[in-house]
Amino acid sequence: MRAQRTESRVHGRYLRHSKEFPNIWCAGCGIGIVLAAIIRAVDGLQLDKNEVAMLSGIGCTGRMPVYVDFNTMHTTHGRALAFATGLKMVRPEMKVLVVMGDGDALAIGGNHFIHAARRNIGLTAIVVNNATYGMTGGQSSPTTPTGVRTATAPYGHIEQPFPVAELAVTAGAAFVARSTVFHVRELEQYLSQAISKEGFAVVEVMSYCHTTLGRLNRWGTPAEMMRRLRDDSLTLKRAESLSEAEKQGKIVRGVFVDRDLPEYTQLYERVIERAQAERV
Amino acid sequence: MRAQRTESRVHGRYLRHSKEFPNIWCAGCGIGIVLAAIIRAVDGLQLDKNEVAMLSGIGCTGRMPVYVDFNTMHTTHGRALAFATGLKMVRPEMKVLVVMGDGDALAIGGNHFIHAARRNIGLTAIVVNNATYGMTGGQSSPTTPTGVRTATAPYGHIEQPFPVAELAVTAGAAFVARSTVFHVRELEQYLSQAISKEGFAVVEVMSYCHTTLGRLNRWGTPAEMMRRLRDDSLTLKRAESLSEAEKQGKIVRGVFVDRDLPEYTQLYERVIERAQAERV
Amino acid sequence: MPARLMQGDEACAEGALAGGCRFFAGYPITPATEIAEILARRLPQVGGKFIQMEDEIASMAAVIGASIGGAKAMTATSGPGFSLMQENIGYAAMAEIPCVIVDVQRLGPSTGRPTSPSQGDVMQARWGTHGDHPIIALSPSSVRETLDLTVQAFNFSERYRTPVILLMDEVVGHMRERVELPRAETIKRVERPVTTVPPEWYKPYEDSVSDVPPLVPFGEGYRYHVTGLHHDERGCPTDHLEKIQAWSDRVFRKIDSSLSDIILYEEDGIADANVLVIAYGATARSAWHAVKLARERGGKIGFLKLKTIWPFAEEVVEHAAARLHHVVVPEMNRGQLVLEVERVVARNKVHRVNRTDGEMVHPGDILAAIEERIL
Amino acid sequence: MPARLMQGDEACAEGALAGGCRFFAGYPITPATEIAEILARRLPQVGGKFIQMEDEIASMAAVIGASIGGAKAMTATSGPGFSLMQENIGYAAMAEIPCVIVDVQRLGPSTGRPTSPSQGDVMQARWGTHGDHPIIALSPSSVRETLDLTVQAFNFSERYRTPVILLMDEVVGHMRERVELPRAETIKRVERPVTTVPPEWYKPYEDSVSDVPPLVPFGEGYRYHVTGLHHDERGCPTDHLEKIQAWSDRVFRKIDSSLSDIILYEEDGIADANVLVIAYGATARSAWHAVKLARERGGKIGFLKLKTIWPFAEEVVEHAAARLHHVVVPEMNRGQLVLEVERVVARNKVHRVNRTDGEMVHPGDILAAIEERIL
Amino acid sequence: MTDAAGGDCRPGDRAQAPKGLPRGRVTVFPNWCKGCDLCVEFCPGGVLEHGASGRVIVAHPERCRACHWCELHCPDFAIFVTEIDPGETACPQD
Amino acid sequence: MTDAAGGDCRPGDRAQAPKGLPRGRVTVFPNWCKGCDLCVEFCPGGVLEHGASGRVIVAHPERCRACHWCELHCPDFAIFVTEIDPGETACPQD
Amino acid sequence: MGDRSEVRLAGTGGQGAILAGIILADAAVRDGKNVVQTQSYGPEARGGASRSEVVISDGEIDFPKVLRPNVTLCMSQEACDRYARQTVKGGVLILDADHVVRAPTTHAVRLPLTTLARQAAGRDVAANVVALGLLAGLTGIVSHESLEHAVRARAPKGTTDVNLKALAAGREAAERFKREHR
Amino acid sequence: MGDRSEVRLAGTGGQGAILAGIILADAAVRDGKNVVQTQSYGPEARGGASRSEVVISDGEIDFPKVLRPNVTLCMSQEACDRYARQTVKGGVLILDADHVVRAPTTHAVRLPLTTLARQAAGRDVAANVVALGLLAGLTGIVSHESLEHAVRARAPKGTTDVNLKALAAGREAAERFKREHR
Ligand SMILES: Cc1ncc(C[n+]2csc(CCOP(=O)(O)OP(=O)(O)O)c2C)c(N)n1
Ligand SMILES: Cc1ncc(C[n+]2csc(CCOP(=O)(O)OP(=O)(O)O)c2C)c(N)n1
Ligand code: SF4
Ligand code: SF4
Ligand code: SF4
Ligand code: SF4
Repeated sequence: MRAQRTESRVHGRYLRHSKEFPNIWCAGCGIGIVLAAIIRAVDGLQLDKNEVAMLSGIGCTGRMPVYVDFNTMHTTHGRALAFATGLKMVRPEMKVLVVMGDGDALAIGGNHFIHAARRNIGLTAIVVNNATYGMTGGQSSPTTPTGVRTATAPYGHIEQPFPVAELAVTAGAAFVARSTVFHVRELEQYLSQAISKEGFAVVEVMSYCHTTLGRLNRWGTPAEMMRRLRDDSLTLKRAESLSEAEKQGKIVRGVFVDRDLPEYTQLYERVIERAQAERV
Repeated sequence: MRAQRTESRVHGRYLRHSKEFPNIWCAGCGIGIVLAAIIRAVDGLQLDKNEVAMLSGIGCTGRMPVYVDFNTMHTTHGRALAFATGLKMVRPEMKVLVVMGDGDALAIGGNHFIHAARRNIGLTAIVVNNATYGMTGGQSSPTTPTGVRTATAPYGHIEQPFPVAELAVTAGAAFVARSTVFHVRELEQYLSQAISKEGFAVVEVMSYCHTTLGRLNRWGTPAEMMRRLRDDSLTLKRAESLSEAEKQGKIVRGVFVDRDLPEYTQLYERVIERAQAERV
Repeated sequence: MPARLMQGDEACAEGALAGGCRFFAGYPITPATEIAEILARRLPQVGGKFIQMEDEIASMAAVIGASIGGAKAMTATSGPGFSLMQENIGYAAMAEIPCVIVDVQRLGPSTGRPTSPSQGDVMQARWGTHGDHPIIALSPSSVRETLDLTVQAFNFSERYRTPVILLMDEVVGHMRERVELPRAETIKRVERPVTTVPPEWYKPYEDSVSDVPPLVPFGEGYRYHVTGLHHDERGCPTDHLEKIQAWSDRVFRKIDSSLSDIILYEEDGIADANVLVIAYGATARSAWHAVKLARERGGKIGFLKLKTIWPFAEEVVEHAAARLHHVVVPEMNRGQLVLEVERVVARNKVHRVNRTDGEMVHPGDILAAIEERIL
Repeated sequence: MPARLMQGDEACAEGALAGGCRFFAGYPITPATEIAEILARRLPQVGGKFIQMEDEIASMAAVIGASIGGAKAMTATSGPGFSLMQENIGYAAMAEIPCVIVDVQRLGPSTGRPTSPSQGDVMQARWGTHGDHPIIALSPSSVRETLDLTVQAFNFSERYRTPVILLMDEVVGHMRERVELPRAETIKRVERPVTTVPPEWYKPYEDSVSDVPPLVPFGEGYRYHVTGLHHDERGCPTDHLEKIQAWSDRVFRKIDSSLSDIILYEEDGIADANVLVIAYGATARSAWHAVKLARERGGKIGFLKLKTIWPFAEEVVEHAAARLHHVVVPEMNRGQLVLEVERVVARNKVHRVNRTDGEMVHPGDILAAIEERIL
Repeated sequence: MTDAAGGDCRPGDRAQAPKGLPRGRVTVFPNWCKGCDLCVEFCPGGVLEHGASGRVIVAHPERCRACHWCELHCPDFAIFVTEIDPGETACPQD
Repeated sequence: MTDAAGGDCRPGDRAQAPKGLPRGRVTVFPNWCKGCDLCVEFCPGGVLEHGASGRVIVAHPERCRACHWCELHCPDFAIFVTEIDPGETACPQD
Repeated sequence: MGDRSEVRLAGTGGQGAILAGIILADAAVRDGKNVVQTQSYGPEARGGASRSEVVISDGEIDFPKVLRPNVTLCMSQEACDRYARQTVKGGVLILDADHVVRAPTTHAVRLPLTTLARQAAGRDVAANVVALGLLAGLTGIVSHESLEHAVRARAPKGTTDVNLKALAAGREAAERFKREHR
Repeated sequence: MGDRSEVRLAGTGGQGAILAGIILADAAVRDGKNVVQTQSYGPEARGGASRSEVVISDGEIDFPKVLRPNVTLCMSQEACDRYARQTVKGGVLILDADHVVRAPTTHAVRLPLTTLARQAAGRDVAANVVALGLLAGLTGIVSHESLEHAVRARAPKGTTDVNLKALAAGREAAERFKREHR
C-alpha cells in the first residue's frame, strides 16, 4: 500500500522552505492539493529535481511554481506553454511541467494549448479547472458551465464550456487524462503517466473556487464543493454505459488518449542530423 | 439545371468595379474561385447586400473582401473573427462572412477560431486552406502536411496538421463542412447552408498555392494541383466505408456537423430582457 | 442628483453609459476588472451589449467591429492587456474607427505588482503601437473627473474618428470618493459626423469637406471597404505615394488643428509664480497638496494640471513656464511626460520627482523639490 | 574572407550565428521573413534550433524560454509582430533574460504598406511595453553594419542581461550590398556572466557583486524562481517597497553606468561645423550623401550617425551640438528620435526632415534643409 | 472520385458538341484573364487554348456544350458562357 | 461514486478505529493550517476538529486509522500522518 | 486643510478592513462631508495584509491617502507593528485585543472586538463593524445615524441585521469606554 | 561620387527585374566594385509593378537608391511611362519592344527582348537576362565574365543553361546594335 510512505516527508523534500508558508491560496482551495499530487508523482518517478522545470502563467494556479524546489518560472498570462516550448527545445532532456488555470490555458492561452498539442512537444500540461478566473474574482472562463452566475455574467453565463480533454485529443496531444482534486491517488497516477509520456501530455484536474464562483452561486464550503466532485464524477468506463442524458453535468474521469506519436524535439534532432549530413 | 443562370452576370452584380481588376492573386490561384462561389451562394439566398458583411484577416485570402460590394473589412492578421464578433453583436441581423487563410484562421487566429465556435456566435467562417502562408511566401502553416518542404522547413515539415473541421466540431460549432475549389457546386451548396445557419458555421475549402508551396515541392501547374483535389478527395459517406490506411492523405469532403445549438446574439437578447425585467 | 460615494472604476463605467457607450468587450484584469463587471450588469439594462472575450487582443478587435457597426464602444484593461491591444489600437488609428480604451495603470513592467498604482504607461499610450499615428489620451485625477473625462473620451473619439485612451491609475480607479453626479441634461454627447451624400458618392476617407470624414456604420446602405493597409479615399489599398502621405498628413492635421478643443487642463496661480508644478492623474493630488503647503509657507507656486496627456500640451506648458526658472514635474514613474516638458521648457529648468515602488508620490517629496528651488 | 553580395536580412542571420545565436523562434512577416528562412536552414547545421511558432507572442515567449535554458536566442519581426511581442518583451526586461528582438521596420501604422521602409517604430522600441524599464536598441545603416550590430546585440544582451532590440528598416533588410565578411577570429563574443557560488547561495537577482547578477541556465543544478512580478533577490514575489524600488534602480543603473560601452556612434567633421546632421539607419545613408554634397558646395557640415538609438546618446548629442545653432534631423517617420534631440539640444535649434510615404528621405531634401540654415 | 454536384465534368473527348445537346457562347475578358490555363485544361470540349498573348482564346467555339466549368472555376471572373438557343449559330463574332 | 484509487475513503462512522487495523499519529502545523476544514469533514475517523484558534486540532487522536486522506488532501501541507507500530500508543503528546 | 481627519483601518485579508473603510466613507457622505477612501492590498488579500484609508473633510480633499492618521484601527498584530506608531499625538488608536498582543503604547483603546462581535452578532467577521461603532462613538467623526444607514446600504445582502447588532455593540463599547476613562 | 553608376530595372512582377538586379550586382562584386542593390514592389509583385535598382561605384556608396539612372531598362509599358524620362542625358534607355509600344524618346534602345529570349533560350522569362547581356554589352558597366559567373551563381537551379544562352543572346544583340549605330 503506497500510503505507507510518509507523504508529508515527501512533500517537505520538494517545498521551498525559503518562501514563506502558508501559501497564497484561500483556505481550502484545491490548487494546493494538485501541487501535492504533482510532488508525489515526481517523487514516485524518482526524477532529479535539477531536470525538472515547472512553468506557469498568471492566476491563482500560476502561483504554484514558487513553492517547489524545481527550476521554476511564472511567465505571462496564457503564455506558459510557449515559454516552455522554447525551454524544451534547448533542454530536451528536461521534464517540463506547465501548470495553468482554465483561463490561463484556454482563454488567453487557448491557441498555445492547441498548437503545443498539434506539435506534440514533450511538455506536461496540467490544467487546474475551477471553471472561473479565481485570481481576478470569479469572472466567466472558457470552462464555466452554461447558466452559472459569474462576476461578468450577472444574468447567467450564456456560453458553452470547452470540453478540454476532447479538445486536446482533437488538436493532437499524445496523452490526455482528467481527474479531480478529490481523487488524489488517481490524479497522482495520471500525472505520473503524463510526465513519463514522450509527447504532449495533458492532465485536466477538476477543482473549484469557493471564494468567487462558489460564493456567487452559493455552492458552499470547500468541503461541500469537494463532495460534489466526488458525487458528480464517474469514470470513463462507467460513462460509456450511460446515455447522454445520464452523463449530463457529470465529470468524466479517465485517460482519454494515450497514443504513440513522434515527439517534436526528437524529430528536431533528426532535422539537425539531416542538415549536418546535407552540409557535408 | 442551375447552370442556366448566367453565372458571370451574377458575379458581375457583386463585384466592385471601382477597384481595378484583374485581382491581386497569382494566375490560377483558387482564392478567386472561392470568392465566386461565395457570391453565388449569397445571390442564391437572395440576401440584401447591405445586410452582408465580409471580413478578413491578412494574407492572400485576406484580400478577398475589397473586390465585393458588401460591407467589407480587411482587419489584422488572425483577428477577423474577433472583429466580426463585435460587429455581429451590434448588428445581429447582419450576415457576417469571415474569410481567412489557414494561417490567419488557425495559426495566429486559432484561439479566436475555437472561441467563436465555443460561443456559437452567428458568423460564417470560410477558411481557404492552401496548407501554407501564401502571402509571405510558402512557410509552414498549421495545416501543412507532415513531410512537406516549406520555406521555413527546408528539411521537411515535422509537425502534424490540424484537422480543421474536426477541431471546429469539438470546439462547439453548429455547422461544419469541407469541400474544395474543384467541387464548386458542392462548395456553393455548403456555403449556402453555412450562411443560412443561425450559429457559428465553418466551411473549410481546400485550395492550393502553386507559386509558393507548389513550386517548392514541384507540384506543378494550377491545373495539376486542381486535378489532385479532384483525385485525392472523397465524400464523408465514402470515407466511412474505408479503412484508416485507405483514407490516408485523402481529403474528406462533406458536412461534418449540422446541429441545433442556441446562437450567441440571440441568447444575448434574452440577457437584455432579463436585465431590463430585473430592473423594473 | 444627490452626492454619492463612488469608486473611480464605477465612475468610468457610468461615464461611459452617460457618454453613449453601448458596447463593451474586455478581459478581466486588476485594477480595471470592476469596469467590466459593472458594465456586464449595466449595459443590457440600457439595451447595450457586453462581451467578455478570450483575451485583450480579441477585446480590442471586437470593440472596433462594434464601432464600425455603429455602436459607441469601449474596452478597459491594465498594462499587460494594454500591451496586447497595441496592434489593434494601431488598426483603429489607421482606419479611423472611433473607440475608447481605458488603461487603469498598475505597477509594471510585466506583471509587476497588480494592486499597486503607477503612471508607467504614459509613453506607451502615445507610442505603444508601430508606425506614426496621432492619438488622444486623457488622464483623470478624481472620481468625478473620471466620469467627466470618460464622456469626453467618447466625444473626442466620435468627433475626431480616432481611438481615445483614458489613462487612469490604480489610485483613481480603486478610490471611492464623494461625487456630485452631473444631471443627465448637462452631459453633452457628440455623435459621429454624418454624411449627406448618397451611397454611390460616399467615400469614407475623403477629406474634401473636413479632415474628419463622416463614418457611416455598416448595414446602413453605404457599402465600402475598410483596411489597415494604406488606402485611398474609398478605403481601398493604394500604393500611390501622394495618397499615403496625404493620409498621414490629414490624420495628424485633424488633431493638430483642434488642439484648443482637445487640450484640457487646469491652472492655478501661474501668473506670479516662481516655481511651476506640472502634474496629472493621481499625482496631481499629491502635487496640489504640496503646492498648497508651499504657498502656506509663503512660496509663489504655480500649478498646472494636465487632463489631456496626448497630444502634449506644448503651447500651454511653454506659455506657463516661459517666465520661470523652475518647473517641478512629479510622476509615478521614472520620468515620462517630463521628457516632453524638458523638450518644451529646456532641460535645466526642469526638476523631476519620481517614484516607482507602487506608492503615490508623497506630497512631502514634491514640497522638498519646490523648496529646494525657492531657496 | 572574400567580399560577397549579401542581403541585410541575411547579414542579420549570419551575424546572429556569429554572435552565438543557437535558437530562433519566429513568425513570418515581410520584410523580416528572410531572417527566419535563412535560420531555418542554417541553425540546425550548427546544432542550433529553429521553430516557427503560432504567432509573435508565442515566438517571443519561446525565445525567453530558450534563453533561460541557456541558449542565445532571437526572434525577428516587423511592426505588427513587434506590437504583439511587447508584453513579453516587458517580461524579459523584468526578469532580466537576455534575448535579441529584430524589428525590420516597414511602413505603418497597422498593416500599412508591408514592402515599404519606415523608421516608425523608434519610439515603440523604447516605450512599447507598459511600465518603466530600460532597453537597448541598435540601428544599422548598411549590410555590414547589420552583421556587426547583430553580434553586438547579442553581446549587450548577455553582458547586461537585458532584451536588446535590433531596429532595422526595410531598406537595410532587403538591400543587397557588397560586404567584406569579418574573419571568425575577429568576432568578439560575450557570454553570460557566470556565478562562482554554490547552488545554495545563488540568488539570481542579487546585486552585491555587480548590477548585473549572473544568470545560471535552468538544468544546471541552480534551482531558482523567475517571475514577471516584482521580486526579491531570490526571484520570489515581494511587496516590500524598498525591494521594488531597488530593482528599478538597479536595472536602470546597470545600463546608465555603462553608457560609454553601450552608446555606439560615428561622427565626422563636427569640430568646425556650422550645421550638424544627426541620422541613423537607412536615413543615415541619405544624410551622409547630403552632407557630402553640402560640403562640396563649401558648407561646414558635421555628421553624427547613431548606431545605438536607445539609450539615447544624450551626452554625445549635447556635446556635438553644444556650439551649434543648427541641427538637422532627417527621419523616415513624423519625427521620433528628434524629440530626444530637441530635449537635449533645445527645440529652436533643431530642424526636422521627415517622410512617411514609404520612400527613403531624399538627400535633396536634407540638403535643402542644410542650405536653408547656412544661408 | 468526382462525386460532387453538377459542373464537375472531366475533360472528355474534344469533339464537337453532339447535336441536340446545349451549346454555349463563350466570352473572355482579355484584360482580366491571366492565362492560368485552368479552363483550357479542364474544358471538356477542348474549346479553349492558351493564346500567344498569354491569355486564353476561344479556339473552337462550336464545341462548347455550355457546361459552365470554365465560368465556375475561373479565379479571375474572366470568362463567361451564355446558353445558345438551339436555333442560333454559335458564331464567335456575335 | 467513489471509484478512484485508494485514499478516497468517505467519512464513515466516527468510532474508534477497530482493533488490529492500522493506526496513525497525526501532526498539524498550526502556522500553515488555514482551518479550511476539508480534513475535518472528510476524516473517516472523526479524528479532527475545528479549533478555537481557527486551526484544526487533533481532537481524537486514538481514532486515526492512518488512511492519509487528510494528508493527501490538505491544500496547505499542514497535516501529516505517520503509521504507528501496533505496539505503540497513539498518544498526542509524543 | 485644517479640518482634515484621517482614518486608517488595517488588518488581514478577510477581516473586512476595506469594507469598514467603505462604510465609514459612505457615512461621511451622508453627513454631507467630503470623503475619499482608498485601499492597499495584495493578491494575498486572501490572508495577507490589507489596509483601508479614509480621509474626511469639510473642504476639498487633495491628497487622497493618509498622511498622519488621527484614528488608527489595527485588527492584527502585523498591522499594529506597522501602523500603530504612526498615529498623530492625541489621536485614537484602536486595537482588537483578540488579535493584537503586543502594543507599542499604553494609550491605545484595547478591546476584544472579535469577541464582542461574536457575543453581540454571533459572527467573528463582524468585528470590523464593531470597530466602526466604537470608532465613531469615540471620535464623533461620523454620526451614528449615517453610519447605520451606511451599514444598511453597504453590508452584503442578508447580513444587515448581524452588522447592525455589531454596530450597536461597538457604540456601547465606546460609551462604556468613555465612562470608564472619563 | 563621381564614378557612381546607377541602373534601374523595371517591369511587371514575374518578369524578373529583381533577379536581374541581383545578378548585375553580383557581377559588380566579382569585378571588385562596390555595389548596392535595392528593390521596390508590392504584394502585387504577382503581376504588379516591380523595380530593382543597382548602384555601382569604385568608392563608397552612400545613398543606396538611384538618384538619376545612367541606365534604365523598362520591360513594361507602365515602367516605361514612369521611368524612361528620368534617365540622365547621355544615359542608356533599354526598352523591351515586345511590351513597350509607346516610348517617350527616340534615343532608346528598342529591342524585342522577349522574342530574343524565346528564340535563343526557348523561354520568354529569360528576357531579363537577355537584357542584362545587352546592358553590359552596351555600357561595359560590368564585365561579361563576371556576369556569366553571376548568372551561374544566382539563376534558379536547373535554369543555368537557359540563362547563359539568354545572356549570350543579349551580348550579341549589343554587338549588333553597336555595329548598326556606330
Ligand atoms: C494579459 C493579462 N490579462 C489579464 C490578466 C489578469 N489576470 C490575472 S489571472 C487571470 C485569470 C485567472 O484565471 P485562471 O487562469 O482560470 O486561473 P485561476 O486564478 O482560476 O487559478 C487574469 C485574467 C493578466 N495578468 N494579464
Ligand atoms: C501580426 C502579423 N504577423 C505576421 C504578418 C505577416 N503575414 C501576412 S499574411 C501571413 C500569412 C498568410 O497565410 P494564410 O493566412 O494561410 O493566407 P494565404 O496568404 O495563404 O491566403 C503572414 C504571416 C502580419 N501581417 N501580421
Ligand atoms: S480565489 Fe479561488 S482559485 Fe484562487 S486561491 Fe482562492 S479559492 Fe483558490
Ligand atoms: S501566393 Fe499562393 S495563395 Fe497567394 S495568390 Fe499566389 S497562389 Fe494564391
Ligand atoms: S485540510 Fe489542512 S489547512 Fe485545511 S483544516 Fe485540515 S490541516 Fe488545516
Ligand atoms: S489519516 Fe487523517 S483522515 Fe485518515 S483517519 Fe487519520 S486523521 Fe483522519
